[in-house]
Amino acid sequence: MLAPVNVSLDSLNLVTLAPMLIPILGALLILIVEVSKANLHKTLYVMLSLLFLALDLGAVLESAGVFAANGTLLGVFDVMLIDGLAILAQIIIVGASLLFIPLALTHSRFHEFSYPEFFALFLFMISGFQFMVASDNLILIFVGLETASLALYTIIAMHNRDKSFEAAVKYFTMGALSAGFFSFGAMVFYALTGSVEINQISAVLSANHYADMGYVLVGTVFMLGAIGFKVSLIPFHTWAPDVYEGSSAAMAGYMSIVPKIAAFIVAIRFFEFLIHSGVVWLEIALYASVVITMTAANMWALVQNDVKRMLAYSSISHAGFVMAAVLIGTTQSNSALFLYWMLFAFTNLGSFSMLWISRQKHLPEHQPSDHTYDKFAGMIKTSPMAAVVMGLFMLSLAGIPPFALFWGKIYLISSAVTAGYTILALIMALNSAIAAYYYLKLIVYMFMKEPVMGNDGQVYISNSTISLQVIIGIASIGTIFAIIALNPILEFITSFVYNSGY
Amino acid sequence: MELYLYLALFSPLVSSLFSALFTATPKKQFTGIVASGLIILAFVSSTILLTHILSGGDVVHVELMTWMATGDLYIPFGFVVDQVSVTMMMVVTLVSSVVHVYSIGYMDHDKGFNRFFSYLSAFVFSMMILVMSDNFAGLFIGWEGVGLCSWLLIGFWYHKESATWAANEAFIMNRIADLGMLIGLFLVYWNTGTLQYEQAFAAMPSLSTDILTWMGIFLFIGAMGKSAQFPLHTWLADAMEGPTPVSALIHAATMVTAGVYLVIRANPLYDLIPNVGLFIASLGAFVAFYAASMALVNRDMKRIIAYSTLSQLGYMFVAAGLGAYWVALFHLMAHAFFKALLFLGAGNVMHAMHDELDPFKMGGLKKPMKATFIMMTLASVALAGIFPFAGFFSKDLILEVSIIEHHYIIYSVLLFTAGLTAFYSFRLVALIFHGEERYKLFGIHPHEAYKFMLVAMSPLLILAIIAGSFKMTYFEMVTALLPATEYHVHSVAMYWIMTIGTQIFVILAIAFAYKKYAMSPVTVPDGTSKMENRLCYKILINQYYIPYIYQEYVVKPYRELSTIFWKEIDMKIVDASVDGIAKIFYSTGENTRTMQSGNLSTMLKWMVAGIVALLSLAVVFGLAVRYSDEIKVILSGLGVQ
Amino acid sequence: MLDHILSIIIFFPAVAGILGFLVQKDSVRAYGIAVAGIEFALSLWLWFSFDSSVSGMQFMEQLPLVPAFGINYILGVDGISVFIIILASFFTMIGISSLGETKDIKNMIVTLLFLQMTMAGVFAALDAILFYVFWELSLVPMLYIIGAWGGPLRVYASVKFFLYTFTGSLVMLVGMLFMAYFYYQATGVWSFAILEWYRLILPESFQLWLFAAFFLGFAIKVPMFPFHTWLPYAHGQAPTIGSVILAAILLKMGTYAFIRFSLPLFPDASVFYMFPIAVLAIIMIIYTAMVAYAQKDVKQVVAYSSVSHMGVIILGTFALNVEGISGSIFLMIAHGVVSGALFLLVGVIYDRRHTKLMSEFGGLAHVMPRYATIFGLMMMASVGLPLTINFVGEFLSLLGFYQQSHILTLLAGMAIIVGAIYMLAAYKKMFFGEVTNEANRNLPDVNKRELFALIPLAIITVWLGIYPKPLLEPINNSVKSVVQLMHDKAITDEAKSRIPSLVKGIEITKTSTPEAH
Amino acid sequence: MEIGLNHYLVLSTILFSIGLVGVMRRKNLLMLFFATEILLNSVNIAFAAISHYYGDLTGQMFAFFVIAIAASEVAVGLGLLIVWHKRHGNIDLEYMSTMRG
Repeated sequence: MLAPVNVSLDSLNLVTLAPMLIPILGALLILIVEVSKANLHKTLYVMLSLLFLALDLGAVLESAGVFAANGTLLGVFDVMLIDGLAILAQIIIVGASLLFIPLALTHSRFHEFSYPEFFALFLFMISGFQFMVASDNLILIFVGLETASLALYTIIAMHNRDKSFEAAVKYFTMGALSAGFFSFGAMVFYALTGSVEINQISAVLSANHYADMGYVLVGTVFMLGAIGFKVSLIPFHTWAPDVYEGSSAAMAGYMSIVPKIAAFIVAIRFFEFLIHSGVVWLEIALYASVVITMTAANMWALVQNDVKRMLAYSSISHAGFVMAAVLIGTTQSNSALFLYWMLFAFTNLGSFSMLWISRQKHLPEHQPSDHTYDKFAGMIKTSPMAAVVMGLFMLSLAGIPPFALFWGKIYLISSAVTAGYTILALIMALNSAIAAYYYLKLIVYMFMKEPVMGNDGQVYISNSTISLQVIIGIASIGTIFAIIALNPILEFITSFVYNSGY
Repeated sequence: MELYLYLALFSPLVSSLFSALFTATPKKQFTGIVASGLIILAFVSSTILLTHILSGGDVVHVELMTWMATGDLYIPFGFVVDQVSVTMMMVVTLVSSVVHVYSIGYMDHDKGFNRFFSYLSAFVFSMMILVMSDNFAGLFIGWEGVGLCSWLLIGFWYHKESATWAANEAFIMNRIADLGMLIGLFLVYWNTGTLQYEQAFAAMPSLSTDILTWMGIFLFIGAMGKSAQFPLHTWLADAMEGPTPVSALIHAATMVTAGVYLVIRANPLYDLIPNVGLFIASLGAFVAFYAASMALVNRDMKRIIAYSTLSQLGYMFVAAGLGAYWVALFHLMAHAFFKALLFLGAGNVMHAMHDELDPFKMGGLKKPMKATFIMMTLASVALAGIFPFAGFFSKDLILEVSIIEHHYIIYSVLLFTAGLTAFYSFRLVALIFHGEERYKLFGIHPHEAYKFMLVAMSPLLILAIIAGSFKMTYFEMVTALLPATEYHVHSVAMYWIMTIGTQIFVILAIAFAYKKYAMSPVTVPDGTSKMENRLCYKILINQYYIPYIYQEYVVKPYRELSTIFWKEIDMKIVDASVDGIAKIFYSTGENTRTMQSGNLSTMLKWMVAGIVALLSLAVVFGLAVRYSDEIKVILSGLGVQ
Repeated sequence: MLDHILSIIIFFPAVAGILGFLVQKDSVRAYGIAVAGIEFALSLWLWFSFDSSVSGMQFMEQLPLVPAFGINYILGVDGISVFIIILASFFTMIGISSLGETKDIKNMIVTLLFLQMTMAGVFAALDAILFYVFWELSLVPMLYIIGAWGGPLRVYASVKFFLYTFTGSLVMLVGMLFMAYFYYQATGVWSFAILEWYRLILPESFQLWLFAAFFLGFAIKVPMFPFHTWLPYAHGQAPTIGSVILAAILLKMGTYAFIRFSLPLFPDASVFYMFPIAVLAIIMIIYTAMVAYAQKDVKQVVAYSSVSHMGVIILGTFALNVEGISGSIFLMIAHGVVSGALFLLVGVIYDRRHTKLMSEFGGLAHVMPRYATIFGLMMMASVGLPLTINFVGEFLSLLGFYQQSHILTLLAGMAIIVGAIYMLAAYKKMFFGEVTNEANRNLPDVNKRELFALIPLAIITVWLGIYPKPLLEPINNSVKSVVQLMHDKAITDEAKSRIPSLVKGIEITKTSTPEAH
Repeated sequence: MEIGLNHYLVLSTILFSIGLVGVMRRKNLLMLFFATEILLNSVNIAFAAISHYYGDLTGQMFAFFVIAIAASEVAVGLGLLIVWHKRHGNIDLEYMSTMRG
């Protein structure tokens, strides 16, 4: 017989739920609007989504203020955990979503945006990710993860091409497997400690000095598999290139940022305490997978013929690079992770948007895929401005200073150096050199080749509208002038990470 | 006096720049005249300086400005006119004045007339820097400057393959020696802390003999190149590709003697290291004989004179090496006069013979070219060392020096060489001017050179005759600076026996040459005569096969090695390994991309495989924990804590 | 304005470059010349207001960028860097004005102006990260110049150039991050300021590793054997202007960085690595000179000759005494002028004949006497004839290294022989002999535009060869303080004895102030 | 013999392994979905057993959530499957590999 539940509303601290509830409310509203009047234009839904996301961001910033003043917030039976990591991650999630949504306003009409459900699902997905990062309860993380993933599968499928369905099915199936891994891993830890809350698990494990190391390792393996799938560590990465290729360029850019930051948060919460408690195995396993992910993904990106697929592999490589921060596990490295990901968000969203803007409604006969390198040949002649912007994003991705990603890169490498991971730092640095090759390849095509016959440059901006241009403008400004805002951002991130105890 | 110093130094520069203005324009007679005038101005200034020094005036020393100053190093553009340098200045300006005037006639029909004077004056300027500098660095400027001008002038007729080849050979060979010189300078600087002659020489006695020996050797290597001593001698004969006035000025009178000048200038150093001096003397004696032997059979008028120059340089080095610096300088001066004269005479003959160089194809030229005949004969007499001509005083002195210093082998070599010298000189004279007029076979109508050219040559002629009489004045002057050792054979009888013996020996050699080439009929050798097929003739005519050896065993291997370095090492190893590293990444990517087969089943298998791999890793780890200590050592290397 | 002159020099061309996009296509050349001219005037102003007697940094500017991570915007010049900045703006001006018929000339000029920004930035930066930013950024315009206006292999050459140097500098970046970390450990504050780093005395083992990391970045840039193979491709494929700037300025970044970073930061490691590096330098000198001799393409000859000369610069740098380092800095400028001029000269003939193969030429002295004269002068300067600019640098470099090793200097001195061999051979092939190729019969001699670029270079070549003092004196002052710093910082006995101390008294300054005479 | 926690865990592990094998071997999309269901449900068994063992409801709550999520996965998965079938007339994995490399 259970004792009757008797809690006061105050102790529930429902305000912690506010950021997640806002997108859910928005999604419901959109559905209601759709039910009450069909065939409304997509701009309406875009603007509604924007509004709710803005509100969401406001709520996140509000809780950031609370955090800065009072420290970590717990709520709803201590299931919600609003600490610095959660806030930073939500800022990235919501911010990137804000930048993504206007990309729906393309010049050509695409299938998914004509459905209001798309926007509702999108908002549900955001709230899923927000739950995922704002909790250290494995149940809630799992629920958030799956909510977001299921919405994402659907969104991908809504692009309504053969490749999109193939991508969605692949993603879905592998996602299901990874859900199995996650639950199995959670089950092992539950069996070991009798808790599904990460800090409890940590406390119990260290109380008995990791006596059951073998079982801890089994659990860790499965968690690593599940999270590795989300952040696309090799060999759990295989979905990424196909899904990126199958979904629209904008969506691919979005996917390279938002789901991964959520997974990184889980990885930080879950793995770092294990590493710090002396689970050397995890350190080695992560070391190996980080290095392999960076390097192998780079090598595969080298040989791609399609720019979007190349960017997919490059995203995998960047994820591996950032995963090193989890391995290093110092305040500096965790701050570097956020810094890197914020800057990466600008750059990568920008470069995918450039692909999006050049997306033709129908694939021309001679072109095997949407964004072949050949398509960009001689772009500087026909569409110089677009070529320069695209080149800018490529240089930033390659880590050429003073563009955005360089700063993230040096801070992260510096954290490796500081923590004594010299070899890792060198590997990370040298991987940038390998990566530079394929980014250069696009630059070579754009700047140094002659244009394809009959290409008047219209193709590069066939999808262009004001809103897309604005997004790209924001992304490029962020990419070029990152250095100016760097100091406040870095201080902000560091204080949040530090005060969260990481 | 400083004014005259500047005049002497810079008027050749002005002359050069002035002529350079007109290099792009067709021949302008006045460039030659202006250039000659300016050089004569330098000569006059030098003469005034000479009288100043002779009259017991102070050494003139000026410092124009700083050249290099960094760290402890301080090199000014400093110039000094002392007893030694004024002698050299006189020689240089006098011979160059003559050559300039002469060249107005000699280069009369040449397209590059203006250019020629520009180069020639630039040479004089460089030579003046060389001899007037008060420090080793300035000497080196002049040293390289004359090298450049020599390159320009040997290759003056740049359309001729042989000329440009010879120019490059001369430059590169000189560069080899210059490296030695440069190292010598470094040694001087790091051991004495300065490159100024005065301070450096003052500091030298306190240095260890080892260091001084190295210094002496490296500086002498520099001298060997410029003065074409064995084994760096081959360029001098090839340098005869240049216009003849150039040969007279550069490759006989002035530049090639720079090496001797260096040894004389560095006399405080070489005095401290008699072993090196002995080596220099021995090498000099060897070269004297070696070069003379090649001159015996050569069939190229200019080359014969060039070998003779080489031989005489050997004499000078004997004197310098044995410590008789003033003797060396004296022979240098005397030699400059008669050898320049000889060359200019040869130039007249060449002009007359339409650039024919083989004396066997001449003969009997004394009739159409009387003045030239007289001048060349007298110059040859001087060269042979017949009393009372200049060569007698200077060359016999060297023989005396060697016997007084008890180097009898050197003495006998030099004595024998004196005979050879006389023989080949008069072989040449006999072949050119005596005998039947073989040139008629080739349909040439020789004519005498312009009169002003002959007039221009006359100062040299006079000096070649009377220079010996200046001996005592000269001795008194230069010994203010150089070791004043008087060389007198101990017994008077011995002196007379030696002198007269030498004279008779030389005269016999001349007579033999006349008998063989003037009195008996001469045919143009065609490779069939018995003599031409003798081994020793072949060795001599092929210059002891030295150029061949250089070509086969130095030049060719260098070229082949360069190609190997480029094609095999640079391209196939160094570059290929860089590209190889890049290719490894690319091909690994290409080969492993099949992992992404696109098949969902495979993708799922990879995921499961990943889990299985991690699990096995965990098992391995479990085992490894038992051996943790050893493993930790390895891991710490990777940076894992 | 003088307080911010360095910033102005750096960013003026970039701003002008952006505005240049708006200039009408036919007028853009004049615009470029005007901007480069102003830039050059600014750099001359910098020179005139530069106080040669001060050994430390001048015109310092400081602005915090990321104080949390110790990244600051610090600029400053001393005698070591000021002349390279001037040289850079000079060559940008010369380069733009010598541009002939070029396709997409607007892009070219804008790119050159951006390149000028990065070049000025590298030499003025006194913060390691700022330095790195400009260092890497300079790759981008050069990549574009080679890749877009180059020869048939241009893409390969440009990408190789980019990736190779990028790889090396990434290792250097890790080294910089290490340095900052050590500084942080020592002081508790992050800083990338080079002058702050100078105060840090590191244990020898750290020095050795960090030196190696920095070395890789610099050595590839220089480029040192065996990292030099990108250079022949880059030069071979680049358009004339690209080669000129690459040889004149970009290569100097590596050698400059050795003096700015490696020597004062790691004096013990510098001594430790002195001989291995000297051996590499000698291989560069002799080996690449021989490779140059084997070339068939005159531009490749000049390209390989650059490597050979850079060997002398490296040798002078690692002489670790005032004579050697001053000489190497002077030689950087000298080589900039001379190799820049040689590449311009090769460009002259390439514009006329569209080939660079020496076998195509021969006897050019007949048809293009003025060209032959200037080429000859520059060749002689390259060979290191006294009274030309190169000699001063080469002489001092070798002189300096002689103190450290006699045998190695003797080997390195082979430079003057092997250099003469390939240069004279190339000159002979191109200019001497009869005109054998009919296509060469009626080539026009250098025109006014080309003379405008070449004559100043010829004047500088001779002027600074005869009177190097205006440069040598400030260089000397700054180098003295570097050497003294190294001596003071050195911890091993070996290093203390190898690196001379200059605090010997007044007699040095007496002899080195030539006004006394 | 009393059935203890370990039996449930072993059962769960065996079922999980069966699920994994199924995921790897099945070429039919529908069967693949079944395999993933087996995976999830094997975990549910373990959760329920552990929850009982500890006398703690958390595990059962987890199991409920897993069930709910599995259900929604089926919904989404079947939806995708139907569309795929409509478009291609098959649900065979072999035909689902247009993107590769």
